[in-house]
Amino acid sequence: MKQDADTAVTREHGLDLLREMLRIRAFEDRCYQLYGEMKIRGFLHLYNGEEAVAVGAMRALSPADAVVSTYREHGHAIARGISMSSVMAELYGKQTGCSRGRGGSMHLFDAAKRFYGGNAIVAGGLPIAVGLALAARLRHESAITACFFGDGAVAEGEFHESLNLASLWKLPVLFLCENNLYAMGTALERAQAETDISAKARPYGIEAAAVDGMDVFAVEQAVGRAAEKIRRDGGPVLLEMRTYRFRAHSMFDPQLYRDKAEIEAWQKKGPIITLTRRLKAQGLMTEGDYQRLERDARAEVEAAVRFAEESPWEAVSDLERFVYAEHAS
Amino acid sequence: MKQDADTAVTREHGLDLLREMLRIRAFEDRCYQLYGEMKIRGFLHLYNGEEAVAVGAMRALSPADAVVSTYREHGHAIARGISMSSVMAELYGKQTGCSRGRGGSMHLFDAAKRFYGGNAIVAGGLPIAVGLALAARLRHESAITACFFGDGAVAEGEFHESLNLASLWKLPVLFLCENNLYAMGTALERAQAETDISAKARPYGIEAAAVDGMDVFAVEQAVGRAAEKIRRDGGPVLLEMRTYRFRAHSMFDPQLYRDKAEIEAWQKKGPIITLTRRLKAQGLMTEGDYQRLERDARAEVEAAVRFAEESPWEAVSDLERFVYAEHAS
Amino acid sequence: MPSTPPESRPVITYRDAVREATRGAMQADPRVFLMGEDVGRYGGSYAVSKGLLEEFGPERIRDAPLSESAFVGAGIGAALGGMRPIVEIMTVNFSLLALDQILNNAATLSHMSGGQLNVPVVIRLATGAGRQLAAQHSHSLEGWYAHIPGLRIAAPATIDDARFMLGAALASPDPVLLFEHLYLYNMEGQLTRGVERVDLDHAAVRRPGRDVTLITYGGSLHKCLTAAADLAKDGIEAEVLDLRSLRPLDDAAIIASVRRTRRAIVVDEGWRSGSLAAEVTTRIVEQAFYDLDAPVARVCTAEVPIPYPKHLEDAALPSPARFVSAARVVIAGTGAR
Amino acid sequence: MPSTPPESRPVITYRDAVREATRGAMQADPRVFLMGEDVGRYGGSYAVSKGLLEEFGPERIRDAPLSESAFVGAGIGAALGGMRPIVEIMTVNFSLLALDQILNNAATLSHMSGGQLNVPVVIRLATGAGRQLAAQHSHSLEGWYAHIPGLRIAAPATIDDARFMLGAALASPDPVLLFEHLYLYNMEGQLTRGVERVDLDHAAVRRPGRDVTLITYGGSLHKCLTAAADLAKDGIEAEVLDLRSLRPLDDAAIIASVRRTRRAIVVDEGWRSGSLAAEVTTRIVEQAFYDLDAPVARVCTAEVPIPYPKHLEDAALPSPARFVSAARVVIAGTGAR
Ligand SMILES: Cc1ncc(C[n+]2csc(CCOP(=O)(O)OP(=O)(O)O)c2C)c(N)n1
Ligand SMILES: Cc1ncc(C[n+]2csc(CCOP(=O)(O)OP(=O)(O)O)c2C)c(N)n1
Ligand SMILES: [Mg+2]
Ligand SMILES: [Mg+2]
Repeated sequence: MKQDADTAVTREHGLDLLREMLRIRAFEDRCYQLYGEMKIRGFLHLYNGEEAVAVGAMRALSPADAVVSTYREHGHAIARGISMSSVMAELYGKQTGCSRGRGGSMHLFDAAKRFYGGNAIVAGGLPIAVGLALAARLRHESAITACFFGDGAVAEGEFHESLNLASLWKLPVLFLCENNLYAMGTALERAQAETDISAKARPYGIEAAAVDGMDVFAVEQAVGRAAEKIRRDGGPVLLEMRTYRFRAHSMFDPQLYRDKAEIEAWQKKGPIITLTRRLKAQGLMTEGDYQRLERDARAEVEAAVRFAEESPWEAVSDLERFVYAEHAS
Repeated sequence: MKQDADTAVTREHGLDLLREMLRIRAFEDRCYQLYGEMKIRGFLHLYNGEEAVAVGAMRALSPADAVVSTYREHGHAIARGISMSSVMAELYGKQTGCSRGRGGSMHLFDAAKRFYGGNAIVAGGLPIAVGLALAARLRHESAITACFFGDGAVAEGEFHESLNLASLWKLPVLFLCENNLYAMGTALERAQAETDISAKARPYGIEAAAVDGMDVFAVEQAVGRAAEKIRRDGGPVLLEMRTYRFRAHSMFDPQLYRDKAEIEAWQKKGPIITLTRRLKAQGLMTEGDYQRLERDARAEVEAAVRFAEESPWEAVSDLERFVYAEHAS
Repeated sequence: MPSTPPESRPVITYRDAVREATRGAMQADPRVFLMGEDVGRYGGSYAVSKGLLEEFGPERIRDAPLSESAFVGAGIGAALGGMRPIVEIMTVNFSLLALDQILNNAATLSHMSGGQLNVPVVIRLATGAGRQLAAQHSHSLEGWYAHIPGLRIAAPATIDDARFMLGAALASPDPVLLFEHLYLYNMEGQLTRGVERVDLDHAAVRRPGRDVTLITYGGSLHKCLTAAADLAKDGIEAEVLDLRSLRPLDDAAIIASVRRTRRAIVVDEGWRSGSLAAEVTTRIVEQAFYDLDAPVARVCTAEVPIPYPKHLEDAALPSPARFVSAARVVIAGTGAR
Repeated sequence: MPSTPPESRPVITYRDAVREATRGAMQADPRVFLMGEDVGRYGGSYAVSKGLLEEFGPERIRDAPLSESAFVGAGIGAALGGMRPIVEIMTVNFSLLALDQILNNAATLSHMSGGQLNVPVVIRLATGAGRQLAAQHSHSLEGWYAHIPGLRIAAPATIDDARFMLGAALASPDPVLLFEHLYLYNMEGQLTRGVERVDLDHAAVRRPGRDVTLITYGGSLHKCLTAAADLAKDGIEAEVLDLRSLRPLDDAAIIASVRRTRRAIVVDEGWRSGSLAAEVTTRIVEQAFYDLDAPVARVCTAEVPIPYPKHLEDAALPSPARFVSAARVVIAGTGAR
């Protein structure tokens, strides 16, 4: 990866990636506050520290591709191009949310963007992704399906069944494991007899690689190459994105299972500061540019909050809508 | 394996293994008839061709060890030392059966022999085996748990979860995969992206080997070595027993998925004829010895049939017994 | 309409009817495909799909490995991706391994997404006991599945329904589970002339009667018709109502029949506690309490894992004899008084 | 007995009570161990096992990977092997992944083996809605599990039951599922002086009354007590029956109460169709039809995957207000007439 990651970067491209990561970071930090203010309720899983994975991956995918995500998906949704306003409204539970408010933080959907959620069952999205890829195959479409899941999902039976099925049937699935070293309070080495996740793909005949998930360029290039290979040869690829979650698992997590020092060490390798340092070092960005990007991101978040605040609630009389389709298929 | 399998064999040992295989063969052939006579009903999965696996494995295990089996388990039960009479009575559904007639062919149990069944859900026994091994560990017992399953079970999520758990927790489980190349009508290459089953254990950090499941000595020695290693180091081992089922999957199977030639080729490699040829060639057995063993086996089966015929039915009034325990634990 | 002599229509089995339904749907709609364990080369464990692999090829008649959760989830995903999958779970007994996909994904995606997504997948499952397959292979869980909002549950019990319910299910934008009682596959009969489609929602009176309503579905329908014939010999006219759809339930048909007969016996092959029969009984109490001349009775399966031997299995399952005596009790009005 | 001033007993939470129950059982019996996701270093997702890892070590407070089917099955196997496992499934929502092990193994092994084997495993699950966790994390499936023969299902709803039901469950030779409503963990109260054990089988009258019986369990008990207090203001004396055990159901207690009050409202947080409330209603009809002055009414959760926003979730769930109006209807006798 390294040398790819070092290939010449243009200012536009660098700023674009940084902008996206700053938008997600600003969004997540604001969510943290809003949870304290009880504007957002239920479970809230923040993405701080993992921004490079969502941004690099989405930049390398095409709009026709399908995306299947997890309950830690604000970053995926925003990087996919779902407006902050509709995501924030969803976290408020408002009718203008991307799931009409019915889903909340763990269930963001956008059919038009082929963003299939938002799944709160660990590993529950993998079979769905296999099916979306199967549909593309049977419909002779070139779209691939990108499926995000965490290191914890690797222990589930559905990981095993889905990888085998995707490889056996040569389906265009890109398995993207966000390995942030913990599943709630369970460190990877206490969940897996063998902790090298990318190595787990080979027995299924699936090509795999580990990627520095803190380097947005590395992610973008690895996903780009993988997507290309999948479109060319058919058949799945697995990428292990090595990353780290800066905040607690959820808002209820006292973090008894890891120490500050470890967190701080990772924060030094954070995707935003490293990219910022790099762009400045390469003379592609000034401190002023950075300030502007951050200011714009915060402004966009504030607009999203206002939108959410002002949006209407779904009528209680509509409670039972959407359990079944309202139109024939 | 080969050279082990060729190490000097005594007449006693050779005849003992042959006797056990002939007993199972005679039992299964009689079951086939009895199904035609409608004495045995439900699903019946015969073990013809795979006898070397059950016999070699059971000879290498100790009475204290636990055994978890499948629905194709007549051979396992008989080789474990459960009397043919109680097994046959079970297939008749009689009260004298090893499960009081309630289980039938797919659910043979014998608590005293630590034979934990008899599971009709493919891969359903693997987690149970992990738990039995966990109990032995927590109770500081040296017993291991041998878990039989088929090649079809390898695709199930429980295979993945169970292997990881057993390895992660270093539990004394011996995973015994009876690879007979088919899961019902599905050939291994149509079920698995990668068909080398023993290779699948390594990513879990589990030592594994493929064994000629048609060579009873090879099975016995491989299981003996594996059991020894497990007792010594703790932690599981997986053995892939390469074998073949001579009869249909069940009594309803027209076998559209494989051709006679393949079956005949395997029959030539059958565990009984190869051992017979070998013992004769090495001058360890005469044709007379063979005839006697076969006659004894058939006589034992007939006695078992008589026992089953003469045994009483469970009273209908006892239908609801055993749903809950009748005594405090 | 003038009915022509039955000879003029071929006698087919329920199995043939489901196969024809599958073939017809696949010929008519390229989005339809069949996926499941041994549906292809083996021909289906109940021979329902025999011959279809040759006709449609392995892409559309897709043998799946033993991975219930993954291939059921893949059916859900394929439906999201624009296909109309028919997923065969060999028997309901194995569907437990896929229950997370069915309950947490198929049943919830439409609502969770605010109506953006639909999951037009059809899942076919063989269900029921009676073949001495013992505790792990004899479940009747269709009534249990009917607890889950977001799913539609139906049970074809006749040759016509076996032939046409699949089409109705495929036309539904919602996930549909079709439960086929394994006892019915060999049942022979003729398609009703002129019938070319059926709906998925309405119960059907299979035998009219005035004295008591036997409410049932699936494999138990034919046992109820037998019981009704026996009762008729004593001049008791039992109405037999085939629910057909277990979710949603056709309350109107249930209540209309019970208002007529003022007595009801609910029959299902599920375990008694928490059975579909309990739900039907409760709806009658909620909607027609004052029309009842006797407490509603139910006849269900004994609360035991199904035992292997025939005499014990028979004792555990609902039987016409039990319906007849239940009917006599209800009509004598000597309910729980 | 003379009750001493409450101050003399410490106020504890339901969470503390379950933790104490676990600690006590582990101290008393070396066969007992706790296994589940994040029960150790994390301290339990609802902090129930906080501190136990330090006290008992990682062998007996065993963090499991995300492998519900394997570690629940391992609990079953360990029980067969002579241990007394407490398996914590973080929430009932994830238990679907282990349902095959629970239904096809835990519930059947005793019967299938002709009584040779028992499965003394205790499975603890957080259940229920009300925390805005949305469709996949808000299931109330305890009534659904109560359909399965071979299992015992109980729902501790009080501080005493939280403290002592676990011990009763561990003493049972049969598999027991204990459903802990996530709303109760923070509930505070005092242990009843003199109570040192509870049984697993009997319902308990939590408030006596003569006009109507509110039959409920778990998280809804306290809502029912609130409703009963409101009704009392209008002179309506509601009896509140806490089922405690959902399988088996304490028919005697249910029927005795309904015979007294002649009216019943069954409350549970499950979806309405196929709810435990339907089973309870049916048993009342079967056993006390002629004692009823009005149709039994049930108040359950709306048949929707639970939506995230509070106003919609509240609208979906049973509430004291709904019990009060249901009680008024039942007492006015204007049932389904
Ligand atoms: C099947 C299932 N079991 C348990 C949970 C509870 N849970 C929610 S998130 C989580 C940890 C998942 O970790 P990982 O997959 O690494 O994702 P991360 O949170 O680190 O992004 C757990 C155990 C769940 N949601 N689903
Ligand atoms: C979970 C599950 N799915 C499907 C079945 C139906 N079934 C019974 S045996 C079998 C094939 C199993 O093949 P394998 O594991 O190789 O064992 P073998 O029969 O070859 O000994 C299948 C699909 C089942 N019993 N359990
Ligand atoms: Mg993680
Ligand atoms: Mg096989």
